[in-house]
Amino acid sequence: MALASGPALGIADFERIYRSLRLIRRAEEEVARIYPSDKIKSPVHLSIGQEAVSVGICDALRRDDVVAPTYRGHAAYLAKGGPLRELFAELYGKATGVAGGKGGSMHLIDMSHNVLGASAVVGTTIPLAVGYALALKRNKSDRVVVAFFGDGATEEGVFAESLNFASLHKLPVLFVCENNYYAIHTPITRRWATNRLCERVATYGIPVHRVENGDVLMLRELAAGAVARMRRGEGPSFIECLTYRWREHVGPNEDYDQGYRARDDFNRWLKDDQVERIGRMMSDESRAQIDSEIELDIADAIEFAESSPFPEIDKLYTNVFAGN
Amino acid sequence: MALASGPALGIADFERIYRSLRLIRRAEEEVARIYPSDKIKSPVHLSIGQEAVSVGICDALRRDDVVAPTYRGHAAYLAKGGPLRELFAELYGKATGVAGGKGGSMHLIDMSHNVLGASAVVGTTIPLAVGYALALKRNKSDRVVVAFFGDGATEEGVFAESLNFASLHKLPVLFVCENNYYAIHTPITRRWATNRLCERVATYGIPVHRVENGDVLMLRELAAGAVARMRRGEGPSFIECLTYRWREHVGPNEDYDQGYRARDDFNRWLKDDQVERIGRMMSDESRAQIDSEIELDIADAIEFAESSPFPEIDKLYTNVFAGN
Amino acid sequence: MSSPATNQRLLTYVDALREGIAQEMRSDPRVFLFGLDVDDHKAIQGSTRGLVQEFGPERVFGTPLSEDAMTGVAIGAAMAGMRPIHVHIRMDFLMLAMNQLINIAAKSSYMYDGQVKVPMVIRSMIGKSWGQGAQHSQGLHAMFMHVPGLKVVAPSNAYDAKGALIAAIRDDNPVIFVEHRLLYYTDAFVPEESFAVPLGKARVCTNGDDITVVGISNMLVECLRAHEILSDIGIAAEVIDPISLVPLDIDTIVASVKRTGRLLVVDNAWTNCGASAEIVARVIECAQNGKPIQVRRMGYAPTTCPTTPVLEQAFYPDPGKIAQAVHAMVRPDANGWSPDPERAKLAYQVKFRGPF
Amino acid sequence: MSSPATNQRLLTYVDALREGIAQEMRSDPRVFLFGLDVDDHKAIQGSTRGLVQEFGPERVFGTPLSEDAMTGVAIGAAMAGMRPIHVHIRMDFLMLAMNQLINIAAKSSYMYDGQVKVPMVIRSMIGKSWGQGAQHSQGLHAMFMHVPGLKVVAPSNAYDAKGALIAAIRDDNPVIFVEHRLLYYTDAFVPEESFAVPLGKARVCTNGDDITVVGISNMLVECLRAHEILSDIGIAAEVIDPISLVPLDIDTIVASVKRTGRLLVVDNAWTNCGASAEIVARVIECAQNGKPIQVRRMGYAPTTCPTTPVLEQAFYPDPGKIAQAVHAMVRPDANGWSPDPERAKLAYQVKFRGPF
Ligand SMILES: Cc1ncc(C[n+]2csc(CCOP(=O)(O)OP(=O)(O)O)c2C)c(N)n1
Ligand SMILES: Cc1ncc(C[n+]2csc(CCOP(=O)(O)OP(=O)(O)O)c2C)c(N)n1
Ligand SMILES: [Mg+2]
Ligand SMILES: [Mg+2]
Repeated sequence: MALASGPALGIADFERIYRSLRLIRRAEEEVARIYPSDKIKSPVHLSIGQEAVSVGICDALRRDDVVAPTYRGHAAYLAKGGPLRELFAELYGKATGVAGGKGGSMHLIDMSHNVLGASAVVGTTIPLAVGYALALKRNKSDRVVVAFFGDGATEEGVFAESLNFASLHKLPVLFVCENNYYAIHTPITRRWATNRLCERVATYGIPVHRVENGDVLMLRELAAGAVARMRRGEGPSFIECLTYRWREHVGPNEDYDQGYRARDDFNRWLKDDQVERIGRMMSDESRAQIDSEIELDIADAIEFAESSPFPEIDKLYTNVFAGN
Repeated sequence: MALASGPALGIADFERIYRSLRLIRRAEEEVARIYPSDKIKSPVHLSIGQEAVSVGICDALRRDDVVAPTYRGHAAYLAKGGPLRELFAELYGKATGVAGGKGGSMHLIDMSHNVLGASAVVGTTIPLAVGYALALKRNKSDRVVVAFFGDGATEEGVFAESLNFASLHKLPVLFVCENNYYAIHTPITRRWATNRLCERVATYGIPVHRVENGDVLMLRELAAGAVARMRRGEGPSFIECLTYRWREHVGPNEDYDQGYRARDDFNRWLKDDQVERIGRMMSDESRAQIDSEIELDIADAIEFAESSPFPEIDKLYTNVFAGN
Repeated sequence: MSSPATNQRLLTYVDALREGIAQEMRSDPRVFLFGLDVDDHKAIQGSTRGLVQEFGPERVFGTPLSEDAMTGVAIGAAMAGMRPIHVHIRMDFLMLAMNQLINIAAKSSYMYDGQVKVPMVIRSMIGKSWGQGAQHSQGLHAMFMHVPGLKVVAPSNAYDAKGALIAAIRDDNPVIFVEHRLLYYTDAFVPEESFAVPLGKARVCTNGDDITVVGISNMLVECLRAHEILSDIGIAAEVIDPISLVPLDIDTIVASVKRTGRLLVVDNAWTNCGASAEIVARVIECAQNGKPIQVRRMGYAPTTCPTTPVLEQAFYPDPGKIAQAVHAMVRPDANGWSPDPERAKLAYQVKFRGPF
Repeated sequence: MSSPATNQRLLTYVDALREGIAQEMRSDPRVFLFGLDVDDHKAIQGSTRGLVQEFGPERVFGTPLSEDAMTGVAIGAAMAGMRPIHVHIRMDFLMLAMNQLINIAAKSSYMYDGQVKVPMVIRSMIGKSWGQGAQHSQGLHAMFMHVPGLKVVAPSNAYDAKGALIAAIRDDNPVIFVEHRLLYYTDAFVPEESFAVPLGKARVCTNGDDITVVGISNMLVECLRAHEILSDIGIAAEVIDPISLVPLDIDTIVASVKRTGRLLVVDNAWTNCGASAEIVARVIECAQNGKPIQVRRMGYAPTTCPTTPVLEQAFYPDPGKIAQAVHAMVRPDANGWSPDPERAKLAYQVKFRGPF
């Protein structure tokens, strides 16, 4: 695979992108490490191996732009700037979590960084992103929205409905399909009649791109182009990003021994691991510096989560309705 | 518009096709005539002007093939051979109707001619047709299923889901979109991001055709081709049939004075009226003979409906569950 | 109920809906209205007439046939600070939107612990008669009542239609707004100015000591008609309109039942796990330590809705059947009474005009 | 309940489900099973393990993520004479299938006046704990109970899981089959041979004169645990498992309540317009002319389900809370009793094994 060299980017960009990639990788590795202790009582869908999609796309966004992550959403949450402490606290079910412990891993949200709430029902946040984009357009804002979703989500009818409406109204929404080949353990070949997703999306009059090798810089470049078009009012775009989930569908482990996919596939993707690749684009010193800062941040976040209190019982009854 | 000459067909074919077209036209004109009397207490969605789609497609089918009509379904019901008496009786709400008066115009069914029950919720019968086709394939039958639906139905997510599944399993189902440009009063231009429906369907690996002029013989030919492919186990096909609804969306009247569409459009379609056109392909004598037989049949059916009893009150409680 | 103030006029339910929407759209630029066919010449039976002309196609627009995504669009826009009104000409079509309504709209405030709210109104109409049949006539409010996080309102008259719709639009939560098509051309005295009918307050429509009758949506009108028939024979029914089903003003109902000792709930829906079951259960829970209470529920027959008029008539409660049921509860020993069919038919014609 | 026959063995709920399906698939070639992930190595927690190997990919197959269309496919295949079993690993996902289930499956037999029938089973699992949260833990059976034309079954143990599933597969109607994930590894004595538990017959699990306790799905197990705790202090609860919610064997419940004078219904769902409301309302309707009856409902807290364990524990009824509620009803004057937490915890561990 040919990886983009990203000529327009400077060292500060690489460092920023690396920091984001590495933070996500390490934070999730820590989640996986802690998980067997049962302190995290929340089903975790890790993005380890898929970080480049969230990072590449979010690096092209402003803070006031909006992202709609999925239940596999730690990556998008962090890439968009969501706070680490509140993430860990939420996984621990603590009162200090982003959702006060009520949402857990599958329902991350951080409206202060414009991270929309994630849903555990596949595909349901796609039209929410479109609706958010409609509101932005009506308010004559130049902010944009990114909808992240998996290959499986494209099979839900709501995906087609959302594409049609977004294109009809020329809404500022970037559809990002993280195609990791599988929905749980079922490969695309047993779910898709054909592999012509991009072609299909294009029939809605939506510009499409397909990135086959997970190249974070290419993703960033394509996202930047799409964002520019959206800010000019030219409507939605679509990017299909091939990627690979290194761990099991849900939970902390690898699962190459389960027979549904081959470790060789993983090995091929490992070669192009974007964390490694971008890490090599800076001095060992800078990288070591970033790495150690990340370790400190993660240790701090875990400590924060561990020492935070569980919510008071009466919190069970709050926020059923807005305003009480 | 160039109309197909149908070289492979003989006079008996034209007479059969004409009889079907003319029966539907006249039966619905009678429905419209009776409607103001309020004897028909059922919302009627007339196919006047659109007969060619049902007739062209159904003429390519065997009796043991299956059709799934919509709430605008008198035409498909009759074209497939559904009995006229029981149709009128159903519209009158009589015990002798196809559904004992429980279904009305929107829920016609006649399993003895393999007419699946129609639904008043747009798009819902599309996956039913696919499921029926799955059952046929599993039973190694060479029977096929036709799903009729409007342009509006293609906007429902279930349409995309159904296409994918039917193609994935190579099911014997012919998708027939009756594109009459409108969903109620809203034109396609305000509902579809683009007009590239066929192109989109083709991305599922489904052969597609588009008939722009309502040519019943062309429709028959394309259907015959699709049916042959399906009987050979080669999977689904799709035909988009442009057509024009001459009357209002629901009810017996014209509505060109309502401002949402122009009488000129109607006039253009009138020129190619398939009832007239096919009628001209036989002697005046044969046509007159067919016409008068149809009039007798319709008069008989109306008399049957009028003289049939309403269901007994205790029928309210039957068939809530199968077998009681 | 007060007599009409000078700024009140007789207004139909449909015009009251339209006026309420228009007034809120004028005063709050965040409000927009969309849904299939809201902007065509039929204008959802007239309830959206003139809105696209006044507010333009950015704030009033039709949609593709995509109930699932359009509901998501409404929720997403609401999360972004808008106040969408999403219109469905049939309540039955909400079945296509259940995932968004139940799994997202109802839960967002809670599962995101207040970081977002979802102020939106789902207008949906219950159909009846002229062969609407199985899929065009369902009152499905119980499904929404079942799930915490949704409000559910079902006004029975023009006054409440306007006031409760305004309250629903102003509410910070998703509100399922249940209309009944047969009510659309009933009229009542309605103030010209904007006003809110508070959600969660029932109205005692008639006073009586013999029985408490709760009527939901269009059934409230049928109950009032039954009330007239019953008055003739000296039975005084206290007819209560809950207006809002979530939150439900059970206290008003319980207070009445404690006095009358009898409760009949008549719903525009099936009874099984319906609003009528809930009201009966709550009343019994609240009043079980006082004098014994007699209860009864009426609603759709436990069947699918048939189209033919003879069966359809048997499917629904009507003033005659309601009066008969009340009579059987109040005078259990006086067997076999049924109202004079002519009188019952007359009651059918009577318009219910408020004022409130 | 009889003692185990020789051909019975202890079987888990999950294995009982699998065995029931396999036996029906062997004896009836019309039966097929499909749904997301039914054929992967996790095999829906094991409940479909081995089926694709035995019956092949034409009769056991996974699907795309398309719940709406897949439900339509099941219905269409059923209309064509097949007997599909459509599996959903979460009941919450049924919200995507509501249009097909409510507007087509429930109504086809009726609106087509018997010309077609829809014999199909919708298997769906209620989740609980370990942070399933808002969208992975809902028991939504009340929505299906509300609509005529659907049967609804919620077995609480391995014996009924097998027998009721077989009955559901053989039934000519759409059956919503409600499983509970926490029950999957509970075991009971289950016959090896194929047998049907008739839909519409409740089971009296324990006899008692002080109170009738109806437990639905997993809550039946919690009620039996509460029953143990209560036995210790001399309160005899008659615990009833309705097994089938539609049709509902209300007679068995009414007969018990007429004797005990007290009814507690504990549901694995919200109470508002829930199965518990329906059971309370029906019992009151049937028993209102006898001695006064005390009623109470328990279910989910009237909130969305939170993920954090401390709140989640408060969200659900448990044996301690159930025992406490019963105690308050049976001995209203003996204020403030609560079970020894250790004893309550112990009760938690007890396995419920039948036999029946
Ligand atoms: C509507 C719905 N159906 C099924 C599921 C169960 N489920 C959870 S994740 C998942 C796979 C989704 O695959 P994809 O969209 O490719 O995302 P990935 O997990 O691969 O990131 C499925 C089927 C669900 N959560 N929601
Ligand atoms: C799911 C659903 N949404 C909305 C409606 C209301 N409705 C009835 S017919 C119709 C138009 C359908 O248009 P199309 O599919 O093109 O069929 P046509 O009526 O033109 O034959 C609509 C929107 C419905 N019946 N079902
Ligand atoms: Mg995937
Ligand atoms: Mg159309």
